[in-house]
Amino acid sequence: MSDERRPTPKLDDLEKGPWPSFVREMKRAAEGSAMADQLLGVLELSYGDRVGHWKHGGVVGVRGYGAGVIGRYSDVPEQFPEVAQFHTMRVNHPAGWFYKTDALRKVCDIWEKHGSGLTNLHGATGDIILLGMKTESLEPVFAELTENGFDLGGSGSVVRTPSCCVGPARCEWACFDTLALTYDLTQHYQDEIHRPSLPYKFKIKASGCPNDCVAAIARADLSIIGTWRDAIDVDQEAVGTYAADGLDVRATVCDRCPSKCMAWDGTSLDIDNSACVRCMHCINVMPKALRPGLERGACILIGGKAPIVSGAMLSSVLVPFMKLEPPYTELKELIGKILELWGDEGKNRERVGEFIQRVGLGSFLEAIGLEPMPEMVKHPRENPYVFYEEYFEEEK
Amino acid sequence: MSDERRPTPKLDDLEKGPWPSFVREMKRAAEGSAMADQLLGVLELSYGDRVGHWKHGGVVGVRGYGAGVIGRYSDVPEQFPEVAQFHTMRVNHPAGWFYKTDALRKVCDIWEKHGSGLTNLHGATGDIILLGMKTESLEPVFAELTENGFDLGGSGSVVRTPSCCVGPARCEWACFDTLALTYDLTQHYQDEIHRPSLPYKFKIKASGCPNDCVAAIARADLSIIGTWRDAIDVDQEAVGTYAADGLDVRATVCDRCPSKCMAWDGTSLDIDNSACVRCMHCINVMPKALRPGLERGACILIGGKAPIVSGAMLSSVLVPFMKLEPPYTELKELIGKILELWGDEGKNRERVGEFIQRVGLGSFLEAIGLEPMPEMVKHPRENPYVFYEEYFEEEK
Amino acid sequence: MPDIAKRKTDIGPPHYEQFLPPIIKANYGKWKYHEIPRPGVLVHVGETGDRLYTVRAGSPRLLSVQTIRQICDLADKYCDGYLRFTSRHNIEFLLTDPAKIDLLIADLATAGFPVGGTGNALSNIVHTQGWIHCHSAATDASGIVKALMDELIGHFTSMDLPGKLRVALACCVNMCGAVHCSDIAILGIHRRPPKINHDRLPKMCELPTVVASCPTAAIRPVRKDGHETVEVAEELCMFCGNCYTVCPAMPLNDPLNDGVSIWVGGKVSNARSEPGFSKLAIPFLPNNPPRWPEVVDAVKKLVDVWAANARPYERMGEWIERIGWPRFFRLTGIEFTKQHIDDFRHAETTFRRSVHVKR
Amino acid sequence: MPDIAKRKTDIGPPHYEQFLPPIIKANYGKWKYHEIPRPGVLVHVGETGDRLYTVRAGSPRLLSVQTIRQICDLADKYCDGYLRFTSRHNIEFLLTDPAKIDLLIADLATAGFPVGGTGNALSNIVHTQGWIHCHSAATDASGIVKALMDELIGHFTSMDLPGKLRVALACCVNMCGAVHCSDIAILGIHRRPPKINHDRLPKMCELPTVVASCPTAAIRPVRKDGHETVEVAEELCMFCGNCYTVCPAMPLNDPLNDGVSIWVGGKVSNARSEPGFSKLAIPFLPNNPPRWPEVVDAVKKLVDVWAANARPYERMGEWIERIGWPRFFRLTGIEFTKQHIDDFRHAETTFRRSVHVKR
Ligand code: SRM
Ligand code: SRM
Ligand code: SRM
Ligand code: SRM
Ligand code: SF4
Ligand code: SF4
Ligand code: SF4
Ligand code: SF4
Ligand code: SF4
Ligand code: SF4
Ligand code: SF4
Ligand code: SF4
Repeated sequence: MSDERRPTPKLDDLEKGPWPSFVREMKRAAEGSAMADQLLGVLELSYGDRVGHWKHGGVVGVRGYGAGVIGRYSDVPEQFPEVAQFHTMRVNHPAGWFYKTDALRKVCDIWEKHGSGLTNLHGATGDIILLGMKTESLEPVFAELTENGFDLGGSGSVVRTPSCCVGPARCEWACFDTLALTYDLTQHYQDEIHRPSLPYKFKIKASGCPNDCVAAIARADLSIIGTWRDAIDVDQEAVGTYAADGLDVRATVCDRCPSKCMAWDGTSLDIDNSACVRCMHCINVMPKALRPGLERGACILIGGKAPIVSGAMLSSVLVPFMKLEPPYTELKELIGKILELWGDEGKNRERVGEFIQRVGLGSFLEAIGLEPMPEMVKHPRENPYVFYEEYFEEEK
Repeated sequence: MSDERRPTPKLDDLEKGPWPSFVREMKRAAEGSAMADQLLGVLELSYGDRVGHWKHGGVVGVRGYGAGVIGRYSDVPEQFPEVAQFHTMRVNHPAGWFYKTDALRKVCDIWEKHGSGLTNLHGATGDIILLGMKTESLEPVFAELTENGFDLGGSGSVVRTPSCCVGPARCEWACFDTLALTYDLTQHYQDEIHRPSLPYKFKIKASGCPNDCVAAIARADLSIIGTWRDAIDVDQEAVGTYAADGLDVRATVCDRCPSKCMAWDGTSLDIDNSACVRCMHCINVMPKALRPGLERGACILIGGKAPIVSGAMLSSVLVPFMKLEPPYTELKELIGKILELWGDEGKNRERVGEFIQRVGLGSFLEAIGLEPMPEMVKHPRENPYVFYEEYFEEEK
Repeated sequence: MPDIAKRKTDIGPPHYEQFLPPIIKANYGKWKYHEIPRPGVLVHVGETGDRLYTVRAGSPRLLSVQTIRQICDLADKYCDGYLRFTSRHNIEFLLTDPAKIDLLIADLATAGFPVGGTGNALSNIVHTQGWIHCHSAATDASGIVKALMDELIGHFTSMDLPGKLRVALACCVNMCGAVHCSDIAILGIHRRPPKINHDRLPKMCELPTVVASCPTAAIRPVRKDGHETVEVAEELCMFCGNCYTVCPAMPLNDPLNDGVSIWVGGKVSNARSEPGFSKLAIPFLPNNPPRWPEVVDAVKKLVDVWAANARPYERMGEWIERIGWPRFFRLTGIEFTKQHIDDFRHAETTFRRSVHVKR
Repeated sequence: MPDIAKRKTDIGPPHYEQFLPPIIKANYGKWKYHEIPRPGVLVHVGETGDRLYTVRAGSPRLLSVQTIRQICDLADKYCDGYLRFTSRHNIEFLLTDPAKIDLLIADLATAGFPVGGTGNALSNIVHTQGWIHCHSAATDASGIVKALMDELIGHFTSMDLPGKLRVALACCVNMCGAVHCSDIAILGIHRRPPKINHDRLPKMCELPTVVASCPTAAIRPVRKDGHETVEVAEELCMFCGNCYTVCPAMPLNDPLNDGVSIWVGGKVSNARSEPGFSKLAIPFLPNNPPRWPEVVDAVKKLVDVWAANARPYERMGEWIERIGWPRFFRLTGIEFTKQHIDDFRHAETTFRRSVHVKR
């Protein structure tokens, strides 16, 4: 909206080239927003001096919520007063990231009115990110969003916005209803999502099958990954068709099976399902011929997180197989016990994976009332340092 | 030698059965030794009350040596005065555990005269163990042993008695001369073997090929394991003979190759040597047809140890391939640098593997002047916590 | 407080069902198989025989309301107003009429949106805020992604790669996104210990929390100029930034020492091999805006070498595992250094404890 | 000190060459291949065509001088006085005349020495001192080995197993021998924290060393009855015995709580799979001398199940890896407990971080 835009030669270079340009987006937004315009200036400055110009966020938010807003202030407010305050709001997305255009347009209208006009569709956790607003706009934006059926997602030490893969909505491999579960859990944990009451963040992600299209195992404290218990469903004729069409079934399917439990003799595909680890590879390669079994559910895993601070972790198996049907009582009870235990005994900024590491998986299981199972580990312990809580006393 | 032997009903039971009985050995020795006789009594006592009756050893030894003797005292000396002192002496075995009977008989004579008459052939490190003697006998036994060409092995914080597999003496797969190297190193480190000057024990073991018949990788701080650099030597005709004689070459050889780099089409065995990890399996199964390549040497590994105290370790690759020819200068220089560094900077009771873990393998390599190589690790680091010792300062 | 009472709170997100097109409602959970007729286009076939066509378009993720409306216009025109976004931030148009696919793709091209990212291809680069919004960033996010995708777009719009190629970028070691499990991860790193603002620190930060925040115990409380503050034993610092997260008076940002590291061979799916972390390939490349040529070249080289050598469906990490890390370093020409050898908590578990060495 | 000067020191062991039979000297480094004509007998063929016959006899390792002389007699009679011992403590007679093999084996049988241990068989059980000589022992060594070998001898004298079977025993967690890398490991364990002798401790032990010795920091200095001593936070103790090693006044031996644990699936060779540690199968079995029936039964069961199910050349650990641990526990009927889950330093690296689960 500034009449004479300051020059942004470095950024301008990034308007060129075939990939859609974020600079173009900023400039488009800048047509209607002084904030977006000054953001261009801030970024051009960073491109020159090779350092960011944002300060640590202060505590800002909407009333009654402790989450959903990331406070952000500029360290060059004199130069760029419009973005001196530049908070983001995390808006909980609809499960599976499906939209009708009218709903999306509503969000755009609200955001054009009160904010920078810039968004992320979506943030890495899954939220709609409204990128850059002043403190004074928080309440109005929130009010208009809820008026239109949207609510905030999580930030800080809360249950974070759950997310899931497209699942049964558009995938033949979904072993449970990822969207229904995610919606249900999101509603169930509204309080825990909006009001910090935990030692640290707690993320939930659900993928319908072991392909894990939301990267649940890597990015969620609680990872729900679909799987099955019975045999892979094979249409031998369709396998034959793939082979006839030129697929080298032995080299590309059988030899790449991690448990080497498949054999193809040119006419029939033999699978030793007792050895299959349900990795999905064969199904992925021949979707018209193979399908997951019929006894479907999910594997529940715990503890995934990024490196801060004692190292990254992938989630590990907690329940090898669980049926997932509404109202998801078994799962909710499990999550409830975990949140209670970790909520009580976790240290500040200690993710649940780090907590388990500290207290020991065995003790953690005991505390939440799960039986230890060999499925939970790659292999039993190798070191001889076994704890025993009790010992026999000699009679005196 | 006691006329009326006290009853040992529990031990007597272990004289029965087809496997040669250690109780019979004790009783045989007891015919000529009161110590051995009373040892029977001590053990029967332990079998009754299910606890050992030996106290922590005091510092005993032969003059000028700080190693080679394990002091041992009974906690029931009144009951068994003959074994109130019951030290063992570790006698350095000849490389490969070869003997001529006259030499062995000499050891027996000395030991019958001065000790319990009981031995271990051999101890787990490889020594001839003379099991049970009084303090007063240490010097006489030592004098007679050296008179007959034997010397003590290691104990405590010293270089321990090196040992090796039978190697070129009786094995077609030896990639270097394990016996010559072991003898050479043992002589080279006499001082370090007999006089404690290190933070903790340092074990050296040498196996002629990756079968590792002395378990060097698991039991030695420095593990020397033979390997080769060129292609496996294949006698196609001999492979054919194995197949003709009923060996399922595909299932038993090719499918069990860890890098799946072999193919057998019924007439010719094809090996992709660039993918081969030199595991020995195919050679083991078809010794008449396959042999290690001609460019032979050894892989040098570092850090193996039992669990005390921060967990067991297998040795890890330090030099992927080293030629080993007398006078073994490169190897000795390497060992020298390691002993110097760890000797100076290792903590008391810190094995070299634990030391490396504490200072970091990268820094350890730098200190001993070895280039980092990808062969040393399973994979590069996964965590982003990279140290940099220096940084750029802004100009003022 | 009547005001608060009136406010709607805790309503949660809109129910997804209202956003599902009729064909999805009809075939929900009853899809039979899918095919990829051409790059960027999926067809899902229901048990009834219904066919749902998805056209996937690349997105810069940072979208203005203007552009979102433009996308909505296209969805209205071709999809009865239904669309979705993917977990990698691409835009998916949901069609029932195959005849409209070409028209939609043409309109997308005009609007500047490439179509692709399906099958054995490069999909969108998952990335984070960078200098646009985060205080922690050691590099920018959007800039590198744009520069890189301009070069690699051919692998997005075709399916010419051996397997899926997942590239991700995080601007600091907090690693927002699944960066740590990507085929290629681009990671902003600091290389200089925090510069302490001793004036502000005592006022802004709780000392015990600051001291406790350091995983290597590099931070010690000290008295300086009459007030309590902390100092950092610089030789112990590995630039994790955890102290800065809990205490704004200890920034790590530094133009001379910040930059980019490259990691390879991670994955998330359970297909064939187990999920696993990316491993360090290149410890440091400089921040060189606007197009980070060193980073772009390095990533291109990695993609090229992998694409030329891997077998069908072999992800980056699976390929490296097969040929061995020594050969990976030889083939890519990357130098193996001290930095590549782990020295953190579980370092010893990464040492090669066998003589199984691939040369 | 004239006395010391006279003494021979540092002469090292006898040179091995003087103990090598002529056929070995002639073929040293020039062996071509070997065969196993029958259990316990190896024939090594030199490039010249020379044939060396080895007869391997089982030994209790604990040998009296009387028995060693008896063995020497046999070596003199059949082998020109040449013999050797193996790395697993078996006795090897080295012959050049195949006609003498049967005679030697007959003489060995009379003397009570079984012949075997070659090829895909059970070899001797590597073991340690136990109650015969060590102060640390949580169980005996020789007794269990004798009881077990009496039962398993059929697998020593034949070659009826899928692969090599290496069993080892250590009487405490110091694990003298390659116990931690055995197909089956029998390990003595304590289960009660050290009982502190507060009278002797201050006199015998250095307090800081004692405190530092504990890997779990369970030991704290305290003042008791007027002198400095230590106390143990019992809930932190995992019975490693390191304190006892540095301080005799803290014994762990305890008849009611000491016993035996069983570990499986380790190996040392690089053949096929990489070397690896044994893993916990049975956390605790009681000390029940003289024949430890619970231990013998448990080991026999493990051998039987493996032998019945493994493929040729498949070692215990390779077999378990193929069928998966859940099935191993089902097939053997062993209960999986909290104790099986690692909780030591690298515990988290043992968690199953994928959905690859074998059922
Ligand atoms: C906006 C977003 C990145 C994006 O561009 O998409 C983001 C942005 C920030 N993350 Fe994140 N994280 C975001 C998803 C993630 C993810 C991915 C995920 O959730 O799937 C991760 C990795 C998974 C995980 O949670 O471990 C992630 C791991 C972190 C961490 C490291 C946590 C750890 O335990 O290792 C931090 C540091 C912290 O919590 O102190 C962090 C902290 C931050 C902060 C709040 C910075 C800070 O230190 O306070 C960033 C605010 C940036 C800004 O100015 O807006 N963020 N962060 C993502 C949230 C958007 C959304 O709600 O949809
Ligand atoms: C005699 C022998 C066992 C046997 O019956 O064969 C033995 C016996 C003892 N070992 Fe050992 N070790 C023996 C080979 C081993 C081995 C195997 C090897 O050397 O190949 C190991 C595992 C490899 C290793 O070194 O890590 C071994 C690992 C230990 C440890 C644990 C060291 C560690 O770092 O984890 C200790 C504890 C210690 O050093 O404090 C130990 C300590 C002991 C002590 C000295 C007991 C003590 O705590 O002071 C034992 C004396 C027993 C006695 O009364 O005679 N012994 N010890 C072996 C030496 C005989 C020889 O010289 O030939
Ligand atoms: C749309 C989306 C789910 C969503 O809810 O948004 C999705 C959709 C499909 N995925 Fe996926 N995956 C999606 C993210 C993922 C992710 C997560 C990620 O990339 O962050 C993964 C894990 C990646 C990893 O391992 O690092 C993922 C791993 C797979 C795999 C396993 C590939 C492999 O060989 O490792 C398959 C199977 C295949 O394609 O053969 C798969 C297969 C599929 C199928 C074919 C499933 C189906 O039958 O419909 C879908 C079309 C795939 C395609 O693009 O060719 N999907 N898929 C995501 C699209 C992201 C994008 O815009 O590119
Ligand atoms: C004599 C001895 C070396 C010595 O210097 O004393 C030896 C000798 C031979 N070994 Fe060994 N090995 C000897 C201990 C070992 C050890 C160490 C141990 O057991 O503590 C190992 C590692 C065991 C492990 O992995 O846990 C060992 C792993 C092998 C292997 C690999 C087996 C596998 O499949 O994993 C072979 C190859 C084979 O037999 O197929 C092998 C092969 C051989 C051959 C065939 C080598 C040859 O060509 O002469 C020798 C006869 C083996 C046989 O008994 O059938 N040797 N061998 C050792 C005999 C011990 C005993 O009395 O039983
Ligand atoms: S995770 Fe499985 S069910 Fe979900 S979209 Fe991906 S392939 Fe389909
Ligand atoms: S799902 Fe995976 S493990 Fe199972 S048969 Fe198919 S490729 Fe093999
Ligand atoms: S380690 Fe190799 S060279 Fe040595 S005896 Fe065993 S098989 Fe032969
Ligand atoms: S030595 Fe091992 S890795 Fe090499 S070809 Fe033979 S079986 Fe395969
Ligand atoms: S990765 Fe770091 S710098 Fe980038 S958004 Fe996340 S916290 Fe901020
Ligand atoms: S950056 Fe990390 S390692 Fe360095 S002082 Fe801060 S918390 Fe410690
Ligand atoms: S294992 Fe333990 S008890 Fe047995 S000899 Fe070694 S140190 Fe002594
Ligand atoms: S036995 Fe080990 S854990 Fe227990 S007090 Fe002693 S040193 Fe500590």
